[in-house]
Parts: sequence; C-alpha cells; structure tokens
Amino acid sequence: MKLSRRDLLVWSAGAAAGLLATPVPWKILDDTSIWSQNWPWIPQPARCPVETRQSVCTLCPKGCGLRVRMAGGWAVGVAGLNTHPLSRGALCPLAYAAHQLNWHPQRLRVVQHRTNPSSWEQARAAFAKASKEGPVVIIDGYPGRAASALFETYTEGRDGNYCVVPSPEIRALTPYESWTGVPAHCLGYDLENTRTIVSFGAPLLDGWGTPGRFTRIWADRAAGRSDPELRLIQIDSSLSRTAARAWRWVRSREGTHAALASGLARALLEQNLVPAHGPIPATTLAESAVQCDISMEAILELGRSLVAKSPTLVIARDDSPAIAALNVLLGSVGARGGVVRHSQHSNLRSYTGSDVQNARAVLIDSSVPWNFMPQTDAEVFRFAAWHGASTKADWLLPAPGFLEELTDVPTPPASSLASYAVAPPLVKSATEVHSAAQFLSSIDARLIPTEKMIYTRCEDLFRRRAGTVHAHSAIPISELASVQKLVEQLWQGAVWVGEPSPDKLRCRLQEWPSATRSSPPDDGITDWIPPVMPALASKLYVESTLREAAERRKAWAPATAW
Amino acid sequence: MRRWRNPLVFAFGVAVALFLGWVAFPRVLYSQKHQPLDFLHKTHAEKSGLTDCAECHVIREDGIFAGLPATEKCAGCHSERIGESKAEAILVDSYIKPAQETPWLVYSRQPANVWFSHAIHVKRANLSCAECHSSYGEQDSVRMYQVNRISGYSRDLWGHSMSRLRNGPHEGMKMSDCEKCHRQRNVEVGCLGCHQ
Amino acid sequence: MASTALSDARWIDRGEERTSLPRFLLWLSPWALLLAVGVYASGLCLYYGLNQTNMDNRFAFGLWIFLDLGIIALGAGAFFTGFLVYILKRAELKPILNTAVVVGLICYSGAVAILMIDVGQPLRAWFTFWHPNTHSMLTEVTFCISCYLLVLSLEYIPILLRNRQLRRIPSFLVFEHQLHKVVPVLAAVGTLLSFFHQGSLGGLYGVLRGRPFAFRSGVLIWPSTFFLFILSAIASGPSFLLLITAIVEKVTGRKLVAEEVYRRLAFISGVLLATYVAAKSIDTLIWLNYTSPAAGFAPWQYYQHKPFGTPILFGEIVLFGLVPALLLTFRKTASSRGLLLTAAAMACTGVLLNRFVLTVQTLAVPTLPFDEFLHYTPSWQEVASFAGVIAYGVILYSLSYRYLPLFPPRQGKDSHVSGN
Amino acid sequence: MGARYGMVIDLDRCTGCGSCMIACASENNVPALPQASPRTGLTPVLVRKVSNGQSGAGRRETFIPIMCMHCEHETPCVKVCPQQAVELDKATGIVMQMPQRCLGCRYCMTACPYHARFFNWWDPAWPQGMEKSLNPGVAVRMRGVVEKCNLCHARLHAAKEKAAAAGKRDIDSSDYVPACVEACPTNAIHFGNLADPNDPVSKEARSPQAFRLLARLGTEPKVYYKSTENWVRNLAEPNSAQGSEVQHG
Repeated sequence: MKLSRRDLLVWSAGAAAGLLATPVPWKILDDTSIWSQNWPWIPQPARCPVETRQSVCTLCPKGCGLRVRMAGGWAVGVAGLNTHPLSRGALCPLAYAAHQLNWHPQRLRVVQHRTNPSSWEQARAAFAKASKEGPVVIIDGYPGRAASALFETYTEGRDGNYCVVPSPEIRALTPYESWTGVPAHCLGYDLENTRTIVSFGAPLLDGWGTPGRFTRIWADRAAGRSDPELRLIQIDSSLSRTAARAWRWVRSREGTHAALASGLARALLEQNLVPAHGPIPATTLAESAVQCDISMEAILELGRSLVAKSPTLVIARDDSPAIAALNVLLGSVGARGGVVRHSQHSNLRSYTGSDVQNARAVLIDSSVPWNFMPQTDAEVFRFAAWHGASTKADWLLPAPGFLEELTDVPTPPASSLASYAVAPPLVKSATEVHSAAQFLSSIDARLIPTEKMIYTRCEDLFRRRAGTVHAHSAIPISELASVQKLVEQLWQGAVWVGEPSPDKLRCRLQEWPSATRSSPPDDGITDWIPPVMPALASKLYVESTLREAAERRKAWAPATAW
Repeated sequence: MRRWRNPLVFAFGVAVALFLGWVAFPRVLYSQKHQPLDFLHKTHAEKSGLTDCAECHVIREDGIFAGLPATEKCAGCHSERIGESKAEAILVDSYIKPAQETPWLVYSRQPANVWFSHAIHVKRANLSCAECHSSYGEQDSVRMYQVNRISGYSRDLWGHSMSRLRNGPHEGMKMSDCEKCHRQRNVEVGCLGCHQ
Repeated sequence: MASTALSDARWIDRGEERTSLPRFLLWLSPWALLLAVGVYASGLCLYYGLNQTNMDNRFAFGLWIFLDLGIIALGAGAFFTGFLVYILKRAELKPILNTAVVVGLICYSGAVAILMIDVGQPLRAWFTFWHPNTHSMLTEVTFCISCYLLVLSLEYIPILLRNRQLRRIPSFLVFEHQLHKVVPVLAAVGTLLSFFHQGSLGGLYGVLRGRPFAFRSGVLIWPSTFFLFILSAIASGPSFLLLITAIVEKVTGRKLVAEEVYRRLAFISGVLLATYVAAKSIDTLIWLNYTSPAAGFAPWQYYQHKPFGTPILFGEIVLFGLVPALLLTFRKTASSRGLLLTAAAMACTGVLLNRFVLTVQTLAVPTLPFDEFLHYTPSWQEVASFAGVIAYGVILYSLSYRYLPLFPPRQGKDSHVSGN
Repeated sequence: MGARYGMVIDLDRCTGCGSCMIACASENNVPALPQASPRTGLTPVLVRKVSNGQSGAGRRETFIPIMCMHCEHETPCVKVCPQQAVELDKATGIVMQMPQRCLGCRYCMTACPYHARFFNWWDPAWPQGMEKSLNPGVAVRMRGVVEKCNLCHARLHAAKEKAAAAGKRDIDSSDYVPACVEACPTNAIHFGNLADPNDPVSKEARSPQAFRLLARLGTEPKVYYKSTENWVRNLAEPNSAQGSEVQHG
C-alpha cells in the first residue's frame, strides 16, 4: 500500500483534531500567559519577613529619625520616626528613597587615584607619607561627631588644621558670633515658641533645618489659617515654595534682602515700634524702598506686622549681618522664641581659603558637600560614598553609604536644644569602604576609635543626668538605671535631648552693619545637596517637573538584555 | 477497504496526537529536580515527636509567616550528626557547619504576585495545614520537585493530573482552587485580596 | 500563455486574461517590501514593547486605534452587501459581493493583527474570553470582531475553493457547495455581529464618562455613538467598495461591473449618509446643549485648541458628510464618474475624520482644569506597522483577484492587458 | 466591614516637596528608568503645580497631588476593562488594578479623567544590586500593563495579617496608612474611612472648604481636596480654569 499525499493530509487533520483533545494547546496557552506574568528577567523582591529598625539619617547633619524596614539584611523602605522630638516623623523627600542610594550607579566602590583604580594600601601609604612631610588639613562638613574629634586630634598632633564647612543654617548664624561671643554652631532658633517669623529667603518649608521640624510646627500652627497662631512672612524675589504657602509673601528685588532689612530697621525705629537702640542704619526708608522695588508704605506695613505678634524671629538665608541685626533690634537674641544657645562648645574654625595654603595634604570628609573643592596644590584625599561628577581630588576614597557605618549624631544645625543620637550600622556594604575616621585610625593606632569615643560620650551624658531620652516614650535620663541602658536605647534609635540652656545671651551692636554683604560665599557652596540624587527622586522630579534635579541623573544602562 | 482508508488514517492521526499530548507532553513540559537533601516530615514526627507544624513553621506575632525554618532552627538538634544517613551528612556538613541556608525547593511556592497569608487561613479560618498542603507529613519518601519549563511554576500548583480532573481533594493550588474554596465558604475577596 | 517555468496559467480561470507572472510579481514586490518593513516594525513592538511607539500615558491610544476604527468602518461594506444581497434580496449587488468579502476580510484581519501588536501583553489577550467583563464595550468588540473574522473566513473559503485548480478536488467542491448553502446564514450572523461591534466601537468612546468630549447619553446601555457608528459604517462601506472597484478597474483597465451597480451603491451610500448626517447633527446639538454642560464642560472649551477648532466639526458634518451625501444620492451628480468617485472618497474621508476626532481629539482635549492640550506624533514603527497592513491588503487582494473569481466572468473584451 | 477608604488633601498645607511621590514610588517598587519622560513615566502620585495665572506680587501658586481618586460611582476604568483587571472592592471601596490580569489595552487610561493611570512602557529595571532594596510586599510589574495607586495595598495586607494573628476580625486603623499619607511632612494628606460619619476624614470631606476634582462627571471620587482659597476651589470645575496657567509637561 502506497502512502499518498492525501493520506498525509488526512492524517494531519486527524492529528490536529486529536491534539485539540489533549492538554497541549490549552496548557501551552495557559503557561505562556503565566510566563508573561513572571518574566524571568524582571527582578522581584526577596521573600523574607520584614523587620523594622530605628535609626538616624546621616546623609546630612540635620539628624532626622528613621524607621527602616529591613528584609534579608538590606533596607527595603524608609519612613520617618514619629517619636523623634526634632523631625517628628517627617523626612526630606530624598530620604524616602535613600535606601536605594547604596546601589546608585555612581556609588564609589573602589579607591581611585587620579581616575586610575588603586587600593586602600596605596592610599594609606600616600596619606601617611604626606602626613610626615608636611601639615595636613582635614575638612569636615558635619562637626561635633566622634569622628570630628578624631580629626581634630589627628591634625593637632601634626601641626595641621581642622576646619569645618558649615551648613547654610549655621552660616546664617555667624553674625551673632561676634555680637554674643557664642560660636554659631552653638546657636539655634527657638521656632517652637515664636509667633512671627520673617524669613529673608530662607527656604523654611523646603529643606531648611531639620526638615520635619519647621514643617510640622507650621502645619500645626499656621497652615491654612487667615489669622494663624504663627505668622510666616516670606521675603523672596520670586514665588518660592515657602513663599507660596507663607502667610504673607513680600516680593523684593533679587539680592536686596540686606537693603530691605536696613529699611525695615529704620522703619521700626522711626515709627517707635521697637525701643530705641544705639546705632541706626545708614540706609533710609526711601532708599531701601527704591532698591528693593517695594513701596515705602509696604515696608512700614511689614514693620508693623513684625511687631504685631511677638516674639518675632528673623531668619536669613545667608550670613548677612544687616538681617541678623533685626533680631537684635527686636530683642529676639537670647529671648524665648528667638535666637538661643543650645550647647557649650569650643570654637570651630570655619573653612577659609587660607587654611589650605601651606598644606601638604588635604583630607575631605564624606560629609562635606561634593561641590566643595579647596583651591590648593596640596594632595587632596576625598572621601565620598558617591561620585558626584568631575573632581580635582587626587584620591577618591569610597566611604560608607546610607546606614552602613556607626556614627553619632550631634545637635543638628538651627536646633534650639542640644541633642545626641547614634546611627548604628544596619546594612553592610557590598564592597570595602572605610570612613575617614577609620582610615586615620588605621594609620595612627594611638587615635581613639569612634566606637569607643561614642561610648565615652554616652558615659558623659549619663553622668551629667540632664535631659530626656526619647524612645517610644520620653524617659528622663535620670531614670535610666545604667549607662548600658542609655547605650542600648541610643543604639535602637532613641534620641537624647538636653534642657534649654540656662545662660543668657548678651548681645550688643557697636555699629549698624552695612547693607552690603560682609563676605562672599566660599567656593560656591550654597546648600547641602547630596552628591547624587536617589534614582527615584530624580526620576520623579523630572517626570513631575516639580523641581529640576540638582543635576540631571546620569543615565545608567538597564540590565535587561534578553 | 478503500472506503475505510480515510477514516482509519484520520483515526490514526488522532491516536498519535492523543498519545503525544497525554503521555509524552507532560514529560517534556516538566523538568525534575532533587531536593538538596532527603528531608522527611514523617521521621521528624515519629522520632522527635514534632507533630505540630507550627513548631518549625512559625507565624510571628505580627502575623508574618516565617516560612521554612532557618538553618539555625535545624542546628538546634542537628548541631552534630544524628545517625548515619546521607541526608544527615549533607545537612550538617553543607549547611549547618558553614551556617548556610538550605536551598529547599518549595512545592507550594506561589509566584511573586500572589499574597497568601498563613495567619488569616490558619488563625482566623482555622484551616488545618493538610487542607492545602495535603499530607506532606505522612509521605514515606521525598518527592521529586517538578517545575514547569514554560511558566517556572512548581507542578503542585497545577496538580499531578494533567487534566486536573483526577486531582485529589487537596491538590492543585491554582487561582481557581483558591476561588473554589472561598466560594464554598462564602468568603468574598477582591483581586488584591490575594494579589500584590 | 506559453507554459514556461514562470507561468501560473493553470491556476487562472479559463477565459480570464491576466498579466504575465513576472509583471504580476513586479507589481507585488514593492508591496512585499512594505509588508516586510511592517512586519519588522511590528516585531520590534512585540519584542521590545510599546516603548517603540510614541504613545504615552496621555495618548494611550494612538494612530493604530484610529486606523483600526477607520478600516473597520470602511470594511463594513462586506457585511452590509451580504445583508443587502441575502437578506434584502438585492440581487443586483451580487457582482460585487466577492470583492466585498475580500475587502472585509482584509480590513478585519488587518485590524485584529494591529490590535494584537497594540496591546501590551498579547500573550494574555485571551483572558478577555476567559474572564470577560460583560459591562465593557471592548469585550463586546473583542467577541464580535473575532467571531465576525471567523465568519468572514468562512465566507472567503467558498471563493477560495472556486480557484481553477482547487475546484478540481472533488471533496473541496462538495465542501464548497455545502458552505455555499450556509452562506446566507453566515451573512445573517455576520450582519448581527457587525451591527453589534460597529456599534460597540462607537460605544467604546460614548461610554467614557470621564471624557466629556466623547461621552454621549443614549438609549438603555448604548450611547448615541453606538448607533451613529453603525449608521456611518454602513453608509461609508458601499462608498469604499465603489471606490475599490473603481480603482481595480482603473489599474486592470477592465470593466468589471455594470454601471448600474455603481449607481446602486452610490444611492445606498448617499441615502444612508444623509440619514447619518441628520442623526449626527441632532446628536451634536444634544451633546453641545445638554450632555456636555451637565458634566461641567462648556462646549467652547473643546474647540479652542488648534488645530482642533470648529472647522473640524464643520468638516465632519457638512463638507465630508452632507456634501457627499447629496452628490451620491442624486442621479444627476452620481452619473458623472468624476463626481461619483470624489463623493465616495469624501464619504470615506468623513467617516475617517469622525473616527479620528473620537480617538485623537478625545485624548488631546484636557479634562482636568489645569491640564494642557497635548500633541502626539506617531513613531516610524507605528506608521510602518500600519503601512504593512495596507501592503498585506493589497497583496491579498491582488492574489485573490488574480486567482479567484472575484467578479462575474467577463462579458466583453478590453483592449488593455495591462492589469494584474 | 464595608469601609470606604478615602482622602482629604489639605492644599493649604501642601508645599509641593514631592515626598509623597517618592515614598509612594519606593513603597510600590516603581522603577526609576532613565528612558522615561514626564509623559511616559510612572507616577502613581503626581504633584502638579498650578497658579492663578497672574504674575508679580499677585501671583498665587498651589500644589495638587493627583492620584487615583477611587471613584465610587460608575467607576470609569472598572466599567471599561474588558477582562476584569480593575474592580471596585466591595469591602474597602478601593479601585483595584491587577497588573497580572491586564492585557495592556489601555482603554482604562483613556477612560480616566484624572490621568491617574500609567502604562509600563518598558520592562522595569534597576541599577545593579538595587533590586535588593525592593519592598517585599509588592510584586514588580512587567512591561505592557497598566498600573496606578492601589492605596498601598501591601500595607492593608500587613494590617489584615496582623489582625488575624491577634485573633481580630477588623484591622487597627493605625496599621493601615498609605505611604504618601505617612510621608507628608506637613500632614496635608488625611486618610480614613469616608463611610464612617465619625471618622475625622469623613467630617472633613463634608466641610465647605472641601471639594473634589471634576465632581460633576458624577463618578463620586473618594479623594477630596480642601482649600481656603477661592481660586483653588474653583479649579474643581473645568469652566473656571480659564486663564489659569499651568506648569506641567
């Protein structure tokens, strides 16, 4: 029997019909659709139970309390810690994606020497050699930590310099330094008790100070009320985020804040709205009005609203003394709801260009904003967790990233009370990283390691028995049984907060500061901005056009090749 | 004869297709894997009196099901070899001593988009473990882990029967199986009640 | 017709003159190239996903949906001719019936192919059949279009089996005869399905409560666009058939159908178009004065964005609606070949414009008070995929024309032998 | 239970910082793809900036976070989905989007008047290693499907599970707070059960300052806004928008 083409056709028809009665087509249909729901190249989160840990954010010196969700040893979510007395459960927008920062494509993972890959040994050798050869300058962006003390000790022993790049909030407080004799980083604003705030361009609702602090105060006492308990008057050349929400927005020409402050002072004095005071500003009301492009009546009106609800606090964005002098005029320095002192500290050297002139080597801590770069011929050792684009540093040393390092958190800038917290290392780093303090300790074995120093600081706090520990509830430190209990609490994310300082600030103006700026800003540092944005933050800022990312994110190649 | 030729050829085609579809296809569709070591629930129940599943498969206080016990838990008894079996040797030498997690192949592993709460089913609905997991605890030998080559699912989700008609009462863990049980018990949940 | 290696004469009906095979292949080759580009572009979309298109979250529907709606409307000639011939017994339209089926098949299969590229997860598209949401117009569309595509394929089979070679297989001939008997049934089923999916396609937009530009009140569950779409589809379908036939006549240089068929088609198209224009005008007035204001939208808002001003409304209703309706209806104008074809083309344009307005303008017009008007330009992949569908249509039609008896056997001899 | 979860967003408090957007994206494992543009990105919560159209000292601006409004009546997206990938949950009032069921036809996106639905134009991807930071409670969506705010469903799951473990039937309302609500530094977003007349949120929703966007469409959205400023309240209806200047896209 010969098989014909027809047989083949009939057979195929039979096979096709038969196949329909088997699982083959239907199962394949089902399984391919399931496959499309579980594409193997799409990453899925780990399957682990989630634990919540508490800590403090160390991305910048503002010390916000964190609740970190952890799974499988990695941070998988960040939220604000409601029991934190200062940040009160709020965070800056970037923090909500901060746990992704450690995996940022621009994360520094290897030691680099002038763009060539190098090793920690070589970096140590180079730094040790430089330390022997000449003075070493260490620049810190986050003073008051155990690490800062270690830096200071290291430079002291070697005829070097330890200096600080202050945050904008601290810089705005520097004029009071010379008037009160108290260092700026020991001063703060008593925002909690003030009733009128006049902000000269300070972005109070937009990342100024500890982000949650003022936003929470403002939300509780001011938002959406026509006659709020707390009046926020924002002076800005354009409708900033803070101005958009302020009780009043006063539009003043760009760069005329100091002139407006002087005019305002004249108005206050001439209208007898404040008690007579020694020096009188040279700028007249009329001059000021012309400079700022505001009517004289508007300045007078502003003056009246300044004193309508006291205490009144004036906050400047920069270190212009003419604006700071308004607080003196209003009697707000050292008063409740004004500029107050929170702690006693030795004076800190703010960085000036001359600090690095004769240096053999400059070590920049990872807390210093990336865009800070001293003008120097010295060998620059730059610690950083993230590579924030081009740099003139000779050495790039990978520092611990978010939550990767044990560090202590001293009083945040602009705070009215002293505080102390500890950020324990919650996650491990995928590559070998060292903080500047660890690096120095490995060079000079005599230095006290930060771990030990933090413990000593806890002992000090415990011994002084003043202040409160804010854990799930607020516990007076005197009720804690032992220093171990304090350490335990702090390691679990509690914060120690001190008592209001009993010493009165005395303040006198010898002469009215000129309306022109005293010193130009150094090295172009204006605000603390992270060297890189969390990928999500930059994405969302771009996609919402809410605000342009400080620097548009670097494109990274998606790892999907299929 | 000529009359019957076409129907016969047709029937032959049907028969070949049926054979391929019902017998050969399942073997091709599923790949087989061995568990990292032969673990028997039965041995543990009989020899150590571990009869309560919750002794090892814990539901935490916040409701999260801890799932398979960590190696740490096994080490509680097996810090040193108990007995001479091959599985014992693998457990102690490869996982407990180096403190590595055992890469168990989970027969009832649901995909990432499924959210299943043991707490709700066990604590609130009072279902017994065997209700869904059948009688794992009573098996005398370790089953092969079969995985669907297309979807990557464990075969247990579909059940052992290709047609699903011959699946036992506690077999199959597809969405329709969940729905069936929910319907029987008048439990109404939306899509995201069980998906994430 | 020499029986050279390159000859397909034995596949061509006896008595029909077709151009030589090389010439035919030459004609096909640019279309085949276009089809290849289209297939490549579609492949890109399937492989890499819809990021290959320029659609975005606002323009979630783009070129493809507009053209899908367009070709499905124009393809309505298939079911409507079947309806006229088999149900209303208008035997004079029989000569174009086969062409209508082929055109319909091309339009529908092309639309379905494009839809499968257009959805993000084609592998899961069958879920609609397994877990249908009976309240969704799209479910109705999906069911009806897939069923109707099946019907069209069944209607196409008898035509296919009448090929000179295939006809020689006895069982095929039997099969064809059997099928032929059920063709009227198929036509009836097709009519029902078509009425529903043409309507549902209109309903697709009419139910969009969140898009007051498209939202219409209506009868029971059907918004007015449901009925307007049916009406406009059956009005433009005959016009499109008329146009296609005229183009084929032009290309092949043959007289294929009697002049009377043209006039009949034109008249049907014209009368229906006039009815549509009347209905559409009433609907527009109701929408402008009641439906839209009730949703909080003053009508002027829709037309303040260039290029979607009121001219587009005028164009849709008067220029490409009323004008061709009149031209097609009156014997005087319809007997002029030039005017007839222009009017048919205008009628088709009018329906396309209507589909364009409903898809694109609906998405472009802002709904939120602080939204803005957005533009969208299709990417080359979108254009190429679609061009591929057109090429596929031309190729399928050319093959059908060459090898299948689409038109009644020739009555007279023409001088030209140029066509395919 | 029969809860009707909803929100009242106090626009007087919104400073437009974007915390809600970032917290939401982080909670819901939204990828940060460099290819995405404002028109193709995934922003389940999107803060929009609107102004009263004036310039100079008379200018006023406000920020409006837009998310899924969880429409209660004739929910546009639920009605149109051909394969039941969207549903209005009876027990919670949440409009649920099921990416695994979705075939990506995007009909729901054309139906949504708030543009609160987003299509995954690309396969999700993260820089190497960053997948370790994904939230375990939320499955990552594949390309070709629509997603939107599911009111942080993973948190509802966790709350339910916690309640079940404690032997309780109903969840503790403090256990279920969506990420955007939790993240807002000025407490501008208030979340609660609108069906409970004693819930502070349902009281707030009834205040004369409260309004809903496009309320006249009749879809009964469950996200309310609140403002003391008239020009902001007027944004609720499209006719009033004349002259308002928009900064987006």
